[in-house]
Amino acid sequence: MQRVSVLIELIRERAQKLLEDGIVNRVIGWKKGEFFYDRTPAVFQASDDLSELIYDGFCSANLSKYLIQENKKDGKILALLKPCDTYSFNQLIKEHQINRENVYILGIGCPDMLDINKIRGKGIKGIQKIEENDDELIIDTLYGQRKCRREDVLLEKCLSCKGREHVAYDELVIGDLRNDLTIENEAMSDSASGKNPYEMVEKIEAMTPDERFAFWRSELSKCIRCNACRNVCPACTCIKCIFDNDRSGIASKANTDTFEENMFHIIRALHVAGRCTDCGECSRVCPQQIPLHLLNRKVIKDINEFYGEYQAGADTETVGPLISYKQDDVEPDIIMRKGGHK
Amino acid sequence: MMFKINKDRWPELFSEISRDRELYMPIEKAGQIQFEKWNVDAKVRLDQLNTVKSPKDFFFPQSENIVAFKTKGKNISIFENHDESRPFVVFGVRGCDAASFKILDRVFLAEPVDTFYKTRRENATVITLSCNEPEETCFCSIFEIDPVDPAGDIETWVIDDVLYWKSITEKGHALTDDIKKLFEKADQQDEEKIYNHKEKVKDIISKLPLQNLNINEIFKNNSMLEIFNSSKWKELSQPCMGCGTCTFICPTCHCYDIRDFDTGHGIQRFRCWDSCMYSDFTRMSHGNPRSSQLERFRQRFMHKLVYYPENNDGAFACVGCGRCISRCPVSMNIVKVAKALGVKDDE
Amino acid sequence: MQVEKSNEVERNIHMDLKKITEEQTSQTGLTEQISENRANGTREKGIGAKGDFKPLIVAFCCNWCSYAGADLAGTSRLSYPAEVKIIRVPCSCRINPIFILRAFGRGADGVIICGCHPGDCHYSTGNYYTRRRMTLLFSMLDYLGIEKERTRVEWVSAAEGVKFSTVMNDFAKTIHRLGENKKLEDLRCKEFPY
Amino acid sequence: MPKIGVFVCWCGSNIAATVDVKKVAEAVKEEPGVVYTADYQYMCSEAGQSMIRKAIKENGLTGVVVCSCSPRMHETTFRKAVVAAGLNPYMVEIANIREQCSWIHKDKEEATEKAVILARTAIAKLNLNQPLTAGESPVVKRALVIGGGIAGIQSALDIAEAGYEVDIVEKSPTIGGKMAQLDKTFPTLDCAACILTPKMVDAAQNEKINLYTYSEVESVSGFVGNFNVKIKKKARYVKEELCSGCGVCTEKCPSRKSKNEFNEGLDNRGAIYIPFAQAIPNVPVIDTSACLRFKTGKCGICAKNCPADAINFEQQDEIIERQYGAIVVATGYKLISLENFDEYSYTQCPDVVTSLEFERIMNAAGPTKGQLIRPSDKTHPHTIVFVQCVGSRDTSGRGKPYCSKVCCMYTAKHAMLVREKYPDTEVYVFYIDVRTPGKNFEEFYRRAVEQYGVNYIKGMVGKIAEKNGKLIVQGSDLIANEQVVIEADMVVLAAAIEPDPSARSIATMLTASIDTNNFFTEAHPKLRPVESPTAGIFLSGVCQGPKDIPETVAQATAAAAKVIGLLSKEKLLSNPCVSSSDEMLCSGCSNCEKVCPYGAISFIDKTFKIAGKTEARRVAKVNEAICQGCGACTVACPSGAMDLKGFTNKQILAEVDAICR
Repeated sequence: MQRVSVLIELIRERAQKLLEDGIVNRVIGWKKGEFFYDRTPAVFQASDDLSELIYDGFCSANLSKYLIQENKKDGKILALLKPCDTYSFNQLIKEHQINRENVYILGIGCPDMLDINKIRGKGIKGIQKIEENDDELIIDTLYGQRKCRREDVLLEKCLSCKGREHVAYDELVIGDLRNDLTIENEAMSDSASGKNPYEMVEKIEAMTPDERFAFWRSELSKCIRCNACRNVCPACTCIKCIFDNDRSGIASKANTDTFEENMFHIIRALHVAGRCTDCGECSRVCPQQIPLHLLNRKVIKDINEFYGEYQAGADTETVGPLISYKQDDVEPDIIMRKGGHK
Repeated sequence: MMFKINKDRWPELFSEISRDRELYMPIEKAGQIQFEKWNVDAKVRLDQLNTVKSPKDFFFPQSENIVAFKTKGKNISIFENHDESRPFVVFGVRGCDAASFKILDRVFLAEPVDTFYKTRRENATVITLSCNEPEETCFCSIFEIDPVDPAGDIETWVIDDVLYWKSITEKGHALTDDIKKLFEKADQQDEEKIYNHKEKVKDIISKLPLQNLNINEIFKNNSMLEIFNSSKWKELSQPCMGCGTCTFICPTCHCYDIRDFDTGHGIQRFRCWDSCMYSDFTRMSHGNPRSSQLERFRQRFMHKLVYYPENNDGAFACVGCGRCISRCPVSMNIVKVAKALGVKDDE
Repeated sequence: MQVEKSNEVERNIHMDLKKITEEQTSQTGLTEQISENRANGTREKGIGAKGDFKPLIVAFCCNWCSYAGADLAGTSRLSYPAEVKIIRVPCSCRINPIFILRAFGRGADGVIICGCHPGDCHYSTGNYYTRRRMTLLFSMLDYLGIEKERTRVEWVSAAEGVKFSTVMNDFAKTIHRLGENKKLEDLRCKEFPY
Repeated sequence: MPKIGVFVCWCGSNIAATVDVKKVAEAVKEEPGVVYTADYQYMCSEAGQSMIRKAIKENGLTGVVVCSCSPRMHETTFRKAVVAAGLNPYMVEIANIREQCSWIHKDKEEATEKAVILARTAIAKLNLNQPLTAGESPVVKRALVIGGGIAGIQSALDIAEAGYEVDIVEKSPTIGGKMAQLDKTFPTLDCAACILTPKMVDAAQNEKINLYTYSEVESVSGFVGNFNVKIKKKARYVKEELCSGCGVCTEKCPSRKSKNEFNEGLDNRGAIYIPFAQAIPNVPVIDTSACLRFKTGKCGICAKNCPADAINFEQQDEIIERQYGAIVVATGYKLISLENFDEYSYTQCPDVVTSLEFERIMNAAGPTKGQLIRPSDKTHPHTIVFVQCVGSRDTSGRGKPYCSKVCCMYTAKHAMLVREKYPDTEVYVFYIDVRTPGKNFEEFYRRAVEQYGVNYIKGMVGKIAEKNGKLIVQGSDLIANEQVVIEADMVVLAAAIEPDPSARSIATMLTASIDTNNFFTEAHPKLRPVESPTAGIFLSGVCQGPKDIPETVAQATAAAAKVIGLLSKEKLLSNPCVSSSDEMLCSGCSNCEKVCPYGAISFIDKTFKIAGKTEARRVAKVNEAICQGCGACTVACPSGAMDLKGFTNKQILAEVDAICR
């Protein structure tokens, strides 16, 4: 992908320098995998390993989560964070999960992330190589060449991007993305890339309760309780999740009953309520492609409507909406009056 | 004896099969393709290579009730209450998944036999389906699995909208006899068609990126301890988030947990899949013997690639279905592990 | 207890199965068990003896206002349906959404939360948090298509015995209208015999 | 394994009539943990209690469930009972089968069924109870009185009398409050100053009492027995220790434009001033909004003329931090604003005055030296109309719904005084009712009518308008059932009284509750009328509700008695049902800290040894003495590391399960 080919060079340079100057003793970034699209988060110790460091439209993994463990180790770590990853980072700082001193953030520009599942969803099999040509992807497969529009296979969260600004960083490397990005940025607000994040939530709200129930049953019944959504979630920072803790009284390992599917996902949504930055990792990693972000976005939408606009992770001070209040907050019966049809 | 049936008559076939037994096959539901019970309006997707969850569910379900206790005053009554398994058919099982059943058999059918598993196996007729368009993530062939001749009670091929049907086992014959009337006999041309088809697919397979993985070399020529102590594990396990995705979608993972659920009226004891990636896996009074993700991560691959072969005449507990490769949230998978371990520390 | 290979478990299961058969031959047979259980059926829920729907309503009351309000309703002999069972908590902010879901899972048909009026919380701010938490929980339940009328928050002061009974009567009426909670129940807790 | 005894109370027929108590006792026999059940007419009676004690001893019970009246009635009783038998008091659970069962249900079968479930629920909880022991906290032997009016002064004097240190915080430059502004007091007609100022002096001279005038409470933290209070001492710009109170500065001050608050703005004062002659402390204060020095930087005459060189323009506000064992709220009242009452033309006509303004006019030390003259043209009024219930008993929303209680009497007083001093003056009083519930009140009122010939007109005033120097008062006489129009020279409005505006913010600081009218609420309207529900906070005077001077003084003394009782304790036992954090689960996210209304949660870095690896982690610590056990933290904590003793997650879940079983 030429859009980022330049950027990755700049990133490597800076990382190299910072390592050599001893400002950091390791770097967390992404490593190339077996195929053209699989990228694995990796920690690089030596500066000559950095040749393996890669950055492109498939490096969607939010590295902030790893910093919770990494910052417990000795020395400062260099973290490559995309704009939206920095929201998670701030939230983790706010909740004392990361010691800011132990992390050096290299804020990197974002080329918009691609969703391999969406590409596969287009029936594209045997992917060998993906070429990017402005807004088109040219995909070489075992079964011949395929094409698809870039915006058709963007990661869900990128469709309603929070913006290009890093809310936390020690240094920025935006590279040549900046120009075309800023343009996009303006376009963003109205164009497809700036689509209303609550579009789907609103659709669901507009359904009848039975339709909503049917919708969520069919989605949640796919859940295999692999806990990928939870373990990848930067807001899930509990030492031991109540669902794993036998002493919590509600531990449950499998969805032995449909009730447990609901229970797990409702409680998870409420536990991250006001803390979820809408980074979209839960939906990205779900092997069953359950649109889990629609649960979190519902909560975010409610919070914005009831208690005023709030973006978790926008800063490190503001007290979250569920651990603060206003004396004239709406009464719960507002749900009886609004919130979907009767 | 080989039979064939045209696509337009498949619905007939399916309804005929499911007349006096349940028929499960790849069906699209909420955007995902899963093995689901067939019914008239089911959206059958025989073109799908891998379902997300493997068909191991049918014999070793994610959770199943074993026994229930009801206490009343001083006395306790016990009820066996796992659901009775009736004869059923699994249609469209790919070669890799079919091979996984054998791996599970070695565990559950070894003395003392797991009766729950056994009854289900006996009740099941497995209809395999040859692969047409292998994915880049496929590597079954390195485990000597033949995706175009997938072992099952009945083997089938789909070539330009015609389903070819060949029963192999007694069960297979029995089912076939039941529904023979729907089929036409396959002739010489058909045999050739199938032959060419196989050749074509084999050719693709030879081009697959993971073919060069020489797993035997890596694991048979290195001592267990050597592998166990490899310095590679640290780096390999680093990205692992300890979720259970790989274990739950894996056709050969078979660890489980036995748990009690207090229903308010008694205790429901059930068993459910467990994942060696979980921090509470095999937890004992003193905690998990594998306290770090590295150890837990290593355990999974040691089990699949070293311990299992050790106890099962060298057979790996992997069938190369490629599910973990495409589903792991951080793209860490058995192939990467194998390759990394293939490179000696000093190299 | 966990096992990687099925052997040990296998053995246990065998033993269990043996037990079962012995148990059943020795003491009450399964069918008798059933009838016996139905007879002293601990579950007052579902279709009552008279064939009418007897809902199960859990009311969480804060100790300082609402529980006292309930007491006042009692001392004033203001009746409300016996279906309502009260759980006393120090403050409405002690009520974890998990409790509410648990109640539904266990077969409750309605859950109502009562606390001091906003501003009058004995702990000064507790019910403000309750208000937000519950609003989001109710909204989430509604979003999942679960009847929103099954949950409710009411502010009842220690002086509002009348309000308490009116609220409970009204809530019970609503639940009667809605019928049994099917969308959020845990069948394991319902089905015989567990 | 717990051994639980269940005791079902008949409460005479209160329970037994609608609940089959024997059946309840029988039904719970099989419940897990239950080894003993019994029923009895009156469990709370001595016989009942000894029955419990006996059962505990004989059956080695580890816990007791009493199915009886509300725990709010007898929980403590039964806790004491089990303690006597050697059990921990918190191993008792009450199933409320009276208020919440027998008294509200008619159908015996139904009620019995519910009683059984309530009993089961209590048993299920008790199975998980842990013995709890109350923590102890020391008592700081010092009291704070907020407000230096007659209420505050009286409380302070009484507390000091018992030998405890007391601080009075008064926001205005002097103590004395509203009473100091009054002329005479009903029903005795003795002058307010004569009875108040000696008390003010006592307070000032008492070495146990420490005055913080011109000061405000900035913040309050801590808890009963150990409040930590920040007091803001506003800069007077006059050094109290040097000032002799000679008053030269106040005379020389060139600025004369400021309204004199003490005289209700009927005259002016200087920028540096002493509110009134007997002010305590007798030290001036500079009003920086008026002082030329502060406004223009020029002037400084006061400093030049001060013989003691006490003026200090650089003086700064000062924050004093002190610990107190108890706090008395005596924030008093003010008259409501009358701008919503156009019909009385208060804002337009200077000769329409409030009762408090009238007090100043009548006061010998007031703006008119006690001469009854009209503010407008300084002439003597010959017709005065008093209007009562101005904004009191008002349901229109413009005023207050309650009766201000003192108006009837002071209006009678005013009328009487006017007639006494100026017999040529006609006095009319418009009233809705005349309320005289008080010793000698009715007699006092009768004297006004019969002896002093005050014209009482039952009815409201509809309109007051100025017409060439006269005030045309249009009202209705409900008895004569006719409209009356009176050409008055002066009108006095008995404006409603309301709590001082500072009440709300102070209530918030103290986490004490106030009612919709901002009056402080008492812990119990009948049985605990001088205590706030918040432990350690006591109420004195009008801040709790309208009252006259004798009532105020009575309440002030009562509050003082309560404070003395508290301060005389060496230690306080704290509620053991408090939160605690499981360090092995706590990830140190601080959510709990944010929702804690008492600031009871702090964080420490702790190193843990888990599976051979040591790891430092930030974990929550609960200060059990500060925690009041609301449980907000337990829900804010996603991992369940925070739990509440006596109401643990598992206990509540067990209750839910038991009910839904």
